[in-house]
Amino acid sequence: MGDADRAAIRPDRGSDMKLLIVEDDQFHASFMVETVGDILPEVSEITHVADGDKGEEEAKSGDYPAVILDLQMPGRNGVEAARTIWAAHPETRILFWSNYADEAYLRGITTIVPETSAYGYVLKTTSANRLGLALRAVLIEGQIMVDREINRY
Amino acid sequence: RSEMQSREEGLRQGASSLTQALEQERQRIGMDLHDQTLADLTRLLRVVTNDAHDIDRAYVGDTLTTCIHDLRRIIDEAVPSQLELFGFVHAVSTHLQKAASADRFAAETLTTTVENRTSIDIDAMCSPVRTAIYRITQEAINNAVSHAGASNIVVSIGDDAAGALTICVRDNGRGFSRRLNSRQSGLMHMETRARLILADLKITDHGGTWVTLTVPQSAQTGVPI
Amino acid sequence: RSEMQSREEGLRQGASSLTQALEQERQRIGMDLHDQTLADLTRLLRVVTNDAHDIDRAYVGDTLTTCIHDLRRIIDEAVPSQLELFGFVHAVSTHLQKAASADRFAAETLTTTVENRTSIDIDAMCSPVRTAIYRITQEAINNAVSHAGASNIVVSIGDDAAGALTICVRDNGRGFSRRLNSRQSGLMHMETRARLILADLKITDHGGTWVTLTVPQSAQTGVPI
Ligand SMILES: Nc1ncnc2c1ncn2[C@@H]1O[C@H](COP(=O)(O)OP(=O)(O)OP(=O)(O)O)[C@@H](O)[C@H]1O
Ligand SMILES: Nc1ncnc2c1ncn2[C@@H]1O[C@H](COP(=O)(O)OP(=O)(O)OP(=O)(O)O)[C@@H](O)[C@H]1O
Ligand SMILES: [K+]
Ligand SMILES: [Mg+2]
Ligand SMILES: [Mg+2]
Ligand SMILES: [Mg+2]
Repeated sequence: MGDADRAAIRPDRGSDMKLLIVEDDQFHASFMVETVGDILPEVSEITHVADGDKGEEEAKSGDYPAVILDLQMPGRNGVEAARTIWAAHPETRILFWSNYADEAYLRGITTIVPETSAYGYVLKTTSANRLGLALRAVLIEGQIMVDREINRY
Repeated sequence: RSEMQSREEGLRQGASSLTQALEQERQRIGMDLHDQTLADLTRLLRVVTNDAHDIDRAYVGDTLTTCIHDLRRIIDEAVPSQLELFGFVHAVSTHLQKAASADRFAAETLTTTVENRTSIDIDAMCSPVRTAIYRITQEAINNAVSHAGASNIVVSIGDDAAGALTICVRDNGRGFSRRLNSRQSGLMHMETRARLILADLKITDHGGTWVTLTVPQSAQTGVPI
Repeated sequence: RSEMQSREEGLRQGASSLTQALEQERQRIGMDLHDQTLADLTRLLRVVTNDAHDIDRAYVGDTLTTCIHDLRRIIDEAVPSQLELFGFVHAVSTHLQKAASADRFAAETLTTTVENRTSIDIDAMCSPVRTAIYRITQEAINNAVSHAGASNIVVSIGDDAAGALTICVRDNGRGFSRRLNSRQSGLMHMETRARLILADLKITDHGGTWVTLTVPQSAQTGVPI
């Protein structure tokens, strides 16, 4: 896993939840790491990888109760990665973080979510504030949450 | 021999027209970008670099949001990402629902169904073959929505005894007529696309119209291209 | 008879491959937009709407300038706007100069010329025919720049006794060899495009490589498509 970026953001806290971020765009990834650091004190360590294959590989360990997935990535895309992750660990909470605003993507995601899983779908244009709410709701509280900017048809 | 000649000429004409349509679609994307996004961004740049005025955060934010919306739409039309991300059956369902609800005449009364009765995995086929099957199905759906005046459209995905994949788009509308004054490039492109992947396309009238694409087993693994 | 069959099969394979390439180019545009422009604008929007910080005019201006730059490049590839705006001869000259100066091996030593010796007005031809001629010439130029190791490339536009338009791209490089390991889709597409407009393409070796496209008079006014 030489390609993974790990940040032990709060080694001194009591809680030790590990979070995996799979995102090919470095700027978006840094922004997400920062936001999580500000908003989720429960997270003790963040691992970032830049494509779906590495995401699947990293998630195999089963150490990640929560994963943030970009949808469009080189190689395995976010949907394929989610399928693989959920096949092995259906309880994983996944927040999809995407630049696709069409409801069809959301419907597509709902067809692959296991019955018992929590997931969210948030656009990359979402304000930091609403992103924070979604992160907490999905990754910590295990709710299902969808960006209200999704275009209906 | 002369029959073969006219077959070849038919293929040439079909491929010519299809190539031209693809070329035009690409150009249309370019024009949309030029007229919308590029124009918006250029205007924004002018405002932002004008030191005489303070930057109006709301204005910049709104303009960027508009550009992002336009871009997402343009990208969605250019890339069949539903197909890439979620596979054939989902992409067809999505297209059918969208087409049906976008047509203001059809929207109120039209019911649609996608039935998948085969174990053939279309998503395992090579990408050019899958893309061609998808484009043909899309156009058959568009035609059923806009020309049939139907109250029901069914896309049925199945197979036959010889292991061929069959995709049938059926409507219960007014039935098929090749009108002389219609442009018919849609049909021509469907037929050409089918020929290019060595598949067969049949249009039959059963009261409503049935468009059936048959992809023989040999063509499913990819024909030489 | 079997020769005709294999002619038809050749056309089918060529058109298949060309269709697929056009489809992919469109998708590539979509992906470029998604990964570059859309990503940049989303980031910028985040910065601009973050009330906690003042807006950095220079940063916003720079990001917009980059986006505009990227967009222009994407649009230029999608729309042959030189062709639309200034016509065939100008578009070919522009492409030749750009291609020659973009290649870092060729840039220093390569001289290029466009000679127009005909009174046939390519810009009066119907748009699909002109576009096909342009795409074929473009690829011949690209190949001459990247594969020939030439010091001189001439594009010569002329006609023959029968009133056919002839476009010859000549280089004085290493001469032509269809290497087995090369992809050869460029050549295949040139040949298919020529066939689709009923024109003829010949590649000959004169020390360097000559690529000659002959568009008969009957094809200039537009063949049935
Ligand atoms: N399902 C259908 N029910 C009734 N008529 C149909 C159906 N499909 C096609 N047609 C008829 O065939 C004609 C040709 O269809 P085609 O797709 O080639 O052209 P089009 O849809 O009119 O235009 P375009 O080139 O934009 O597709 C239509 O104009 C219509 O009259
Ligand atoms: N002007 C030329 N001089 C020398 N060799 C050439 C010339 N044009 C083509 N070739 C040879 O023919 C081969 C095939 O050309 P072709 O355009 O089909 O493929 P390519 O340029 O290698 O790749 P692409 O599919 O991107 O165009 C080249 O790789 C090269 O070896
Ligand atoms: K991908
Ligand atoms: Mg991405
Ligand atoms: Mg149609
Ligand atoms: Mg080439």
